[in-house]
Amino acid sequence: MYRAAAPATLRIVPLDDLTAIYHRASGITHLVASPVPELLAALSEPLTLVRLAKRLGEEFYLSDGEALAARLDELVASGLAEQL
Amino acid sequence: MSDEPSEIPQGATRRRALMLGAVGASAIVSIRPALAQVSASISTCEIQVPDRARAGKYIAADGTPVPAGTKGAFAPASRPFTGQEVKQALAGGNLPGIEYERSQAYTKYIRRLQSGTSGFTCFASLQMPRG
Amino acid sequence: MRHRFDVRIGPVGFRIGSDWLGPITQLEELYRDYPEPRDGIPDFTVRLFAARPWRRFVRPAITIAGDYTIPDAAPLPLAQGLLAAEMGMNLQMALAQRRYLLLHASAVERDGRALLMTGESGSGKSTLAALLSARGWRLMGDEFALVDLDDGSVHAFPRLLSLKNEAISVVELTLPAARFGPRMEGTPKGAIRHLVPNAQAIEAMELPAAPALLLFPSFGFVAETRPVPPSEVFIRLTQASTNYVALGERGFDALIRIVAGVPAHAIDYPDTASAVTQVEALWDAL
Amino acid sequence: MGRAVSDGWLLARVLRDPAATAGFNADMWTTLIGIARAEQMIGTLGCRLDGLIVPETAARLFADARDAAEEGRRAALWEAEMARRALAGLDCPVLLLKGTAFVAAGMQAGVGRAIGDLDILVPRARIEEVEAALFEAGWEWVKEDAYDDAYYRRWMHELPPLIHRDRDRMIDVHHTILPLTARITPDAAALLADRTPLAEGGLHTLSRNDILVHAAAHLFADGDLAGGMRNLWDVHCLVEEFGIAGLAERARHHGLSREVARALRLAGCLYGSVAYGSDARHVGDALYLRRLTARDGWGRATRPFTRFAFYVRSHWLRMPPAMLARHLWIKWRKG
Repeated sequence: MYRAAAPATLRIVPLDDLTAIYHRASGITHLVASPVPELLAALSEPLTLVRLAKRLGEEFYLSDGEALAARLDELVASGLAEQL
Repeated sequence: MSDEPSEIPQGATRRRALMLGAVGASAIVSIRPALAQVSASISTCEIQVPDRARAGKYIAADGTPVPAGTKGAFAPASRPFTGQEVKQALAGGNLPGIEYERSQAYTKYIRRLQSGTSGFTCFASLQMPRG
Repeated sequence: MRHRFDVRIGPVGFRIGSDWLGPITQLEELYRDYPEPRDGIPDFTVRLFAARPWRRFVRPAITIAGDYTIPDAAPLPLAQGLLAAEMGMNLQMALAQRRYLLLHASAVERDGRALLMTGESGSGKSTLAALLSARGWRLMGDEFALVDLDDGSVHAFPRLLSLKNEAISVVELTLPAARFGPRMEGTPKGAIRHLVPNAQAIEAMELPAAPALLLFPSFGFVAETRPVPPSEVFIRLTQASTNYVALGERGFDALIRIVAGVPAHAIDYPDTASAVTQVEALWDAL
Repeated sequence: MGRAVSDGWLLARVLRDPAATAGFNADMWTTLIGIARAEQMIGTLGCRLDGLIVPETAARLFADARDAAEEGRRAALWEAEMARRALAGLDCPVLLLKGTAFVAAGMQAGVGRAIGDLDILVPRARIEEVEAALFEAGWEWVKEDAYDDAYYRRWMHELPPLIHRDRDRMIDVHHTILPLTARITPDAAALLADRTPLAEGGLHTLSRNDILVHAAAHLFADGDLAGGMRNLWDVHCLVEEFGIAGLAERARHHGLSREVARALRLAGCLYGSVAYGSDARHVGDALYLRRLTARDGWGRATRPFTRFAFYVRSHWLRMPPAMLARHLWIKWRKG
């Protein structure tokens, strides 16, 4: 299961292709590209990898499901999401 | 996804493709502190000798960058030094894999780094008091 | 300590202590028109001292320290005492200033609006600031621009401008009447000579200005200007700021305000004359 | 204030009684701020003086110091949280130590405190697993040289320090609170067994009394008293907040009665902790106080001979004589 940091702890400011995110819990600023903002939105409630893919599929075409796990690992490493 | 349109319920807006990127790629850059960070990394920050602005210059025995090929001066370092290596050199040790005189010259150069040059942030971060 | 000099530069008060009289005398002369720290309480302390007692007299070498210190910083010869003091003040700002977002940039003002120029040393931001001040711009500072965390305005920090190598003669020719410090040869950055900001800069140093244009100059290329996209401005400014991370969310707000509100251009220039032309052209186009 | 002092005592008296700043002139404020910064207690001072009438310039500096402490607190708690996430799978007790524990538990001692590395305590038997899990989560060695590394592993009470490759923050993983070489051997099992759970997240702190024992051990049986004013302020706050019921027995159990008693006396002398024998000064206390308060109004370290004496003493306490000789010899050869 994966869960994103609570929305209240995130300041999300789209700049151009990139989005600036200030994470209140860590005090760390992240500059992120798609799909990170979309993943954070989808993970506002805890989801398994499979359910997350399904959830995203309702809204987007997933170009490459293979990379989804890699993006999640990045999110977890950055602290923007937690693996439960 | 040739059958894509049929997947869209009547009246639904066209779905945007979500680019997940390559497995090896990175979608997050976390901002690292510049000079002010007190406990900046001493294992990950690096110092080039000389720095990019003076790339190719040789380093004289007193640490000043001089034109390439200057007699008695040392060629640029083959790789950047990590903060930890520099810290040990500053503490009187030797930069790794380098003979004494060359290490001394490089160390003098690093000591001369001033604010504004890339290496200075690293150099300075080595010296901050740790609470 | 034996000798002491207190001064306020913009909103920031300093106390400088020295084992030697020389640097203090120079500071008193060059900063003679500057005020004292507010309430007589300096924000920061700088110490210039001899690492070993005999080093006060034998090949005197100045060690730089203060409230916030780089212990192993290379000592400077006594002849470069003024430089040591300036470095000490910059160091306190870089390490510990947190009332403002600190941008490593030069700043000039016209009509209450500020032009910021940021880049690594050697990018010519000091020289450009000096030349623009000769053309009626108010000099706000050549080292740090202080961005107010509450309203985003830029506060002046008009310390002595430090001119290096070729820039020295360029500015000496442009500002023959200006006051200069001693020319110091063989410093860590080559020849350095300090320029005293003009009366206008000192008198108005209390006045903040709204940032209106942000430039990233780089020297030694064909004249060219290009707009810089917001995300690149954001990254560049986090790296040009010595205290962005330390400020937390307030720093984020201040930075976003600049990125969203201030047009940004990179300018390459072959010589300072064309640089001034490029800068003022961009300014007039605002 | 009595006579005008311009060493650590000035800071101590103001922390003890903030009202003592009434009538301070500019130079006294400047001296106080210089000393507090040098002792890394400016945040603590800023919080102590919060709400008092002070000159506007000083008030701004103290507000800045409180901000800095708040950001430091945020960063320290985040490091603890990331360590918790990294070790969650191990089902192994993880205790926060020192400053991070104070702020995580919301203790008085943590208010405004400067916090450096993250210090955690884990069972010695689990330390390899912990090390592996931390590597997995992005921590890596701060490259020490071979001698230092061997020295740590053989003799110290902690792993060589690790640093996180992205966040640039260090973590010290301890399995007890004193070097294995020290003449005193605290009961590490008891430290772990009597841990206190933190509200959320599965992290713990030492028991209240063990926190005091640790502070005393760190100060007198290990360190050279660098940062002593801050550590004794910790002791003072802990005593004021939690009292000392059962402390003497606990100290005796760990073999640290002398150190704990001295910590209480000196905290009493400096900060006026409700006097636990602080009025009955012992031989040597005066020398400790002389070392602890060795600062001048420019923030400079003073009394070099006293400082050096305590430096040598700290090594003497950490190592058997023969090993100390070898240690100093190798360090000397390495320059």
